[in-house]
Amino acid sequence: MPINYYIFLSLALFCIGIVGVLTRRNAIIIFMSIELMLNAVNLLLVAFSKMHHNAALLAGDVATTAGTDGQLFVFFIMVVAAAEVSVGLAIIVMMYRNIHSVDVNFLNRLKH
Amino acid sequence: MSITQILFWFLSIVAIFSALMVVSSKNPVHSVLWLILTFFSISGHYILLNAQFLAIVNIIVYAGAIMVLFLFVIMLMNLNKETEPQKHKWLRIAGAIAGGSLLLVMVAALKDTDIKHQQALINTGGIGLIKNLGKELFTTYVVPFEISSVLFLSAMVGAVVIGKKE
Amino acid sequence: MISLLLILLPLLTGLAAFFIKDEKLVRTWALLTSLATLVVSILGLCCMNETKYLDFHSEWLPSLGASFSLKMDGAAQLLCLLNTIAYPLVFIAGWDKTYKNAKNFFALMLLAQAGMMGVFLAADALLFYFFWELALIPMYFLCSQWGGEKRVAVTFKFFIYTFIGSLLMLISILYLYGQTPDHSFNIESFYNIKLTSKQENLPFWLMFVAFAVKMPIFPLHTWQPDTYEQAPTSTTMILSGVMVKMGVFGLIRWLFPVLSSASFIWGDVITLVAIIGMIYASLIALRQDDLKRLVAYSSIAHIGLLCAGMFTQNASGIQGVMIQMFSHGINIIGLWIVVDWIERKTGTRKMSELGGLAQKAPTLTIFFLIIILANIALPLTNAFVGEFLIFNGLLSSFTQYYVWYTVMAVVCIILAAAYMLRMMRKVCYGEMNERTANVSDISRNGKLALGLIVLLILAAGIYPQPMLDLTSGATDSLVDKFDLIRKSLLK
Amino acid sequence: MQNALQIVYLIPLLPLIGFLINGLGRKHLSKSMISAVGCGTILISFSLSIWVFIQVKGGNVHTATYFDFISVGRLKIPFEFKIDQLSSLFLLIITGVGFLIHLYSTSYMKEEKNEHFGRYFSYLNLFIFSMLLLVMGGNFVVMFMGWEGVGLCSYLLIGFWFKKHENNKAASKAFIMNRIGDFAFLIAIFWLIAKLSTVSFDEIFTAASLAKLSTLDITVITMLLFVGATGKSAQIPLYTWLPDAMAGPTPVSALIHAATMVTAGIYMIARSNVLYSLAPFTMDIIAYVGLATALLAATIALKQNDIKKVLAYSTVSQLGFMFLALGCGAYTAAVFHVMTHAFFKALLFLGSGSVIHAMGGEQDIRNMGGLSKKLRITFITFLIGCIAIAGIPPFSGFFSKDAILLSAFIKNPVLYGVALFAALLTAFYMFRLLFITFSGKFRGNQEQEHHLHESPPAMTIPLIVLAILAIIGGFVGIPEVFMHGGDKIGEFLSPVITEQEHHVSHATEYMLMGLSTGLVIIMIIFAWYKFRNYQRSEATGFGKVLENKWYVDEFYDAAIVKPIKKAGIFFSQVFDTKVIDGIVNGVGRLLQYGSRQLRLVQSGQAGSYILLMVISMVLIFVIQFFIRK
Amino acid sequence: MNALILSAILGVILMFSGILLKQKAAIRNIAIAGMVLLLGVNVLEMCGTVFFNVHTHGMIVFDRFALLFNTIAFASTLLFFLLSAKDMEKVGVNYAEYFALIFFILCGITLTSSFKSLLILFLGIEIISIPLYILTGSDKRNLKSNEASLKYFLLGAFSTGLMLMGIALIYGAMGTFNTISINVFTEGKPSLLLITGMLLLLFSMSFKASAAPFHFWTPDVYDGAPTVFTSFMATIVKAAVFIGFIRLFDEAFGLLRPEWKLFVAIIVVATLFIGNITAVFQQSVKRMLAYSSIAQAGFMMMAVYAMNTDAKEGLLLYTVAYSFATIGIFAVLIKMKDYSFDGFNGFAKHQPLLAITTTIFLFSLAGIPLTAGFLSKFYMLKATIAAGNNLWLVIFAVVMAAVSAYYYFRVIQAMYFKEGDAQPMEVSRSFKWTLVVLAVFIIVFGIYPDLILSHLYF
Repeated sequence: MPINYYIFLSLALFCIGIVGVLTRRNAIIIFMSIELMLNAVNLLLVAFSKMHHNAALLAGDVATTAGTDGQLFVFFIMVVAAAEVSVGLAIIVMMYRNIHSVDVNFLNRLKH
Repeated sequence: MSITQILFWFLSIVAIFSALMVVSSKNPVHSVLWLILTFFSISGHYILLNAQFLAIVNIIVYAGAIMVLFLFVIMLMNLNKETEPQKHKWLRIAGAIAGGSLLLVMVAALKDTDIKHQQALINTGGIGLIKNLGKELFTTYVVPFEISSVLFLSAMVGAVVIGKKE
Repeated sequence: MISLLLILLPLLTGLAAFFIKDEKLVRTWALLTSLATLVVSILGLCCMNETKYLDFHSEWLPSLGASFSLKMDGAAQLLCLLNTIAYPLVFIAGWDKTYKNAKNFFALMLLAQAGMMGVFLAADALLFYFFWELALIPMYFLCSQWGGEKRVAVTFKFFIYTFIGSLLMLISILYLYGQTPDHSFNIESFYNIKLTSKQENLPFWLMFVAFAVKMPIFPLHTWQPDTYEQAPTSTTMILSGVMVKMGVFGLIRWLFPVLSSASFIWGDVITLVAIIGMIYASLIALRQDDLKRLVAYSSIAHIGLLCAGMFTQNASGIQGVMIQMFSHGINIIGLWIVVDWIERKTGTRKMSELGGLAQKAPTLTIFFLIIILANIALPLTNAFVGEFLIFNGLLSSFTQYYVWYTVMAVVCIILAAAYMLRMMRKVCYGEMNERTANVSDISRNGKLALGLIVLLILAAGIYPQPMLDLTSGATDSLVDKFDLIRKSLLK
Repeated sequence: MQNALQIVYLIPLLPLIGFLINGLGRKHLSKSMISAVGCGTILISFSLSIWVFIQVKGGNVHTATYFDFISVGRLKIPFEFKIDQLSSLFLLIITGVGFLIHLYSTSYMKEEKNEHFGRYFSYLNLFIFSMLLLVMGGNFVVMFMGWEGVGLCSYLLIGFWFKKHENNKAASKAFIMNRIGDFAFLIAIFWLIAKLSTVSFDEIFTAASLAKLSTLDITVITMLLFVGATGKSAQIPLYTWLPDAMAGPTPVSALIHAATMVTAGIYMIARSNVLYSLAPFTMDIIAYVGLATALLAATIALKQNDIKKVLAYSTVSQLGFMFLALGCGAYTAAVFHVMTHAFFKALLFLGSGSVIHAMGGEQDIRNMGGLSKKLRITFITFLIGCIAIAGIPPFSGFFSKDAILLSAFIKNPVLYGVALFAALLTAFYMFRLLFITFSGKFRGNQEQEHHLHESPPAMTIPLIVLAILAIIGGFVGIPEVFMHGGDKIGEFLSPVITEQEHHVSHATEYMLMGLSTGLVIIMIIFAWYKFRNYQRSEATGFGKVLENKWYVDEFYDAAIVKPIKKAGIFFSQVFDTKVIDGIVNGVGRLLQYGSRQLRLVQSGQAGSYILLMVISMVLIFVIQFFIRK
Repeated sequence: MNALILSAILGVILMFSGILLKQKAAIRNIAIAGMVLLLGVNVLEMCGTVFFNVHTHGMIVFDRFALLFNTIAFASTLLFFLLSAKDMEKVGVNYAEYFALIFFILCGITLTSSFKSLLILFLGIEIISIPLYILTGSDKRNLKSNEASLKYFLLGAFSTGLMLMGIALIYGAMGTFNTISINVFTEGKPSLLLITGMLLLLFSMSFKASAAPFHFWTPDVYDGAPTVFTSFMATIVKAAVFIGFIRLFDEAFGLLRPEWKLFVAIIVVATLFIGNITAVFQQSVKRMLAYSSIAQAGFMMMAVYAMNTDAKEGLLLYTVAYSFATIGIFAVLIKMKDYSFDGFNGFAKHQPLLAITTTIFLFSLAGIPLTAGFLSKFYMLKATIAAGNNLWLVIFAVVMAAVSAYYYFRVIQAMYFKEGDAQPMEVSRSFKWTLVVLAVFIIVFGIYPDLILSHLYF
């Protein structure tokens, strides 16, 4: 597959995530949009990893492991995302406990 | 058009459509479900790219664990269409335009890169297999791997600090 | 070594003063130590030309190319002398005053002295900047803590004004540092910088603004009347007597020798501005009712002349400036002592509420008169020598419109006579009123301080040659530099 | 061996010592001590001056250099005294007249408090010191020291009675107007330095130096010096301070504002005659200005009622004559007139002082009358003074004034005509003064009449001495037509003053003398006729204009003083506070305003934060990928 | 490496100490002792003694720059503990956990200062960020704290997304995460992917460093977080981010400097402008300090912009000056009842010593000579001028520095010249002396910075 397709796909997903962050007020949905962004990155990384692998193969290196690091990076992203989710949801729940809402627009005590 | 190409297009369309549904659904529960669909289609892409380990992990960790956690929280808070806060129309439009123009700009910038003729290897290639990844992870990447334990520890401590009743 | 001593003495004694609780003791301490510093600076005069006793050099930040080096040439000696003379005078004149938190007051005063001394002696640009700011900070506290009603806001304005100026100077210093052949802040390296006159413009203006604010030159002067009015008078004496000389000294040691061709090119414009400022300030002084403001504006006029004199860039003008720096310092301290006394005794500074002091305080009146006469540059007083040389330099300078500049500048001595005599007339002459009827003549310490000032005025006015000899070395090297530049530019 | 004249520094030093003693000891010394010190020092100076005069007469001319006053680069200004014919003559006049006036003052000022008595004498001594510095100075700078010094003393003495505001104002006015002149003087000095790098007379007035100066230079320098002289010597346009200066004690008016200080300008121009001879344009200006001043002041004097004011305007007028002489190149005549004027004007002032003393401080002549009976000596001496000033032979004024008129005639007969008219007016107003004061009936009040008495000897002796001098003073300058070699003064001054030979036939000279003398006598008779029985009346029409001094003061006030004051107010209240400080504070306020507005961006909404971030990202991408390419 | 491992271990120890020990003083003492130990082992590593010899495959390299910064960070943290550890008690019940989290953050800081791989950078930043989200929200009942925490979290996660996208694009272009390998010279124009990725990294790093226009979280978070933790995150953490920043742009994107120079300059200007101007009108000292930290970030960004030896030395000095001064001010601020400017009125009368030290800290922040703050700003300006034709940037920075004096001096004015009754709070003797030591450090480094910088070269 041409790598451009993957780039565009990832960018599309990434920007949809950004749009989600920008258009929603529900903290959970915003957070989900961010997860979507991370997934777009993951997809791109994997695609690049395969691209580099392909390039190494084409260069004649049959036993190459080029591209492994890209996939491992995805693994680490997932790790971090998992950790982030646990903390993030904890924070959202904490806030919900206090104001009984997940609306980020409620969060405007701190300004100016 | 080969089957892989058909699959690619299909998965891509599903991914984008469900992603759009994630951000546009009024009901948060629906959003979660659409997001899970997105993740599945991305996992499908992984399989297509022969990144089997990541495809599995993606389904287990993201679709399985993370999204269930989301779902739990949403259920816990009893969020639904009625309680869903709505942004002001103009702000939503502004957000969409900003995000859209970011996409436009980036696509325009990246459409002519020097790697645009390169191909991503589909179906074949062994780097995405558990064996290879595991070997790398526990040799070259062992230090980051250990470090990520610190991350988890801190997340754990954090969750306790935040979640514990006083 | 002497230069180091001159800085360390006030610095350490100043720090020590923070810990002296007893007011009387701290006052004595301040006076004695300032006298000791005076002795050291006189010692410096005795071993003139013996640079090994005067100068000091030590490593400081080799990685930056900055060193702790002090240079005491004639100009520096003269200003150090002014600095060391001014302090005992101020302390003597303020002997009978009481301050809240006296220890802090005297300590900060001495620290300011150390800062100014450093400015006069530093032979390293970074060090110079250090001391430049160091002199400012104690002043900030002094003025804000012990001043008049609006002191905080006014002092803050003063601070911000000079702070911006000095930061701009810092840029200039950094830029020049980048151009030094050996990447050093040392003054000699700065003197060796080769720049085209176009390159010199920006650093020139950046640095000049810093000095102009400090002096101050119209139109950057508006901090000055307010500050002089609001600051405690002892501080005002130091501010106007010594501190403003930092700006002029900066021109002498840092601006002109380093950025000579820009100084030459912009000399015309700056002289014009300075002279307009002189007339402007004189006209304002003519209509002031508040004594402090009057003296403040008169000071602006005089400093404008100093600036114009510097830009004559010939021996006469620059020598005149050197002498005049000293003279102006002494004279204005005298004026402040009198004004302070009047304010303390009568409770007002408004000339319209005063009058007839000559009957009650004849001694004061005589001193006041002599100081006023010195201030309007009557021959045989110190200021005449300086102003004479400056005017003379102006007329024989190479600026294009030198005749008109001279004429305009000399007009100011007419105006000076007008406003100074107006002050004399309104304050000392005429009938007494209820405010002035009960005053007594000036106290013994005031007499001592003013007497010393008058002695200095007359001595320097009758036989100024020693001072001229002292500074001639510094002047000559500057003038030589200018002659070279002029020749190369006019070619 | 050192020149004997090296010790001339004693001449100014003694008065200086007197000043210091009297000044510092004014509270502790008795009045007689003060008088002794004051007069004694001057007397010794006078004796020394005579000795110096004799030395100079014997041909010993010397420039005594003491120390370097200022030495910068090529410019060397030594502290030096130049003793030659001109300065030695002035030394005599200054110390001589000065001594007499000191003597007179011991009595005149007796009523003052001890402290003020001492102060008065110290000022007077300081004045003599400054004046001596002025005439002895061997270069322009030393001269300038004296020049400003006498201005200062004049200021101090005019404002001697400082309780009265008018006195102080008059003092300030005198000083400032003098400063305007000094300003020009200074620039002239700078010009000389710029061109010649020296200020010493000995070096400037040499052919070599003069050759270095262009015509323009010489014209500018001489004009500037002349402007300086108009300030000190009360010429148009800077004369208005002198009449006001009469606020000071009368002996001061006699000494400073008649005999000595105001003649400094003449001295200076005479000193620089070498330069002036090369500047015909300046000479013309000087002649016209001098003449105009003589005429203007004479017309004003016609209608003045204050005894001292009349004398003041007369002084201005006489100074005008002197400048006329200078302008005509008759330097000797001018110096000669300085000398005779010093005698008779000092006499007149001291006489008027005697009158004022007798009248208990009254100065308005309309309140006097018939004083000749009570004040015999004063009257006679005053009469002598009047005759001398009117120019009736063989009194001193005749010779000097005649020399001036003659020189004017040589230059231009029209000048002569106008000058003669001014001279006639002089005779008229002086005798008007004399008659109103001394003849007719006493018009003052009872108390004053009772108080009337002749002054004590300390006052009358100087009067008598001066009267004698006023009579015989002219004999040192008898014109050639009367006596060959009679022009002693011209002969004496000839080494320092170069004059063109004049070519007038003896017949013309006789005719001119006869004409002026005759007309003067007619004027005196006219005055006698008109004022022997004076009745007070209000001035009307043109007389009012004259009484109000042509409204010159008012004109200056409106044209110069007021605009300057207005500018001061505008600058201080509008420009400085509103514009300049307004900009400075405006920057501060702008900062505050900007701060208040900018912090609104920090809306507290996380969504808007991200939106702004995304927008800035888009912008940066656009710049990078589409604009920079 | 010593510090990396030990800090993780110490984190774990403190985590458990909360369970085992009930006395807060004991926990605190352990933390302080641990901190001393950490500092000690790091200094030992600087002297050449490495306890743990772990092969990192070139992903982490502890060079002198990193070690020196770590020392600075640990020393700052130690001072922070000494001054403010007691005040953490007031935040909430999880006393030991706070220490644990701080140690974890320090672990992240060692990573951020020494990474050679983008992966490590990412992990380091995350290890710093995640505990910070928690610390920010640790005052659970306080809605401001909640709000700050959530905002910080959402925005932080968003910026993480940007950073990852950037890393992904760079990976696409270069096929590696290793910084050195990224920084290779290519003929012609550099890859668009690389540039885009670099810009995205620039954005996300700017975000973490609170540089405009990515600074928006800073005032709210610093204001809302418990003051003790604001102190920590505004100083040590921010400094670490900058070290990572300069390292990234030096080692990975050094050759791309022509591409990013302009944007960094824009960011510098924007940061200086927004930080300083907005700080002028603040009424609360805490919030003012938040904006001032943005302003200071602008100055630190100048190091990134200049990217030469001076810049690196200067940045180290800057971190010292800025961290020490800000820790000191916050330590005093924590003790105040009223965080507004008026709350400081008359402070000098009641606490002259504290007032003097606070004044020195403020001087340092304002960049007055004789304090380290001056020399650090001086280094920044010098580096920027040395970097080439950009006097305008320097002049702008300097004008903004003058503006900064305006708001810093408001505090001094309040303390010294305004009548008021600033609550004399109870301060222990040791607190005072620690502050004095801090002030002395600031002055000593302000006179003789080579005390620190000389360690960079041997």
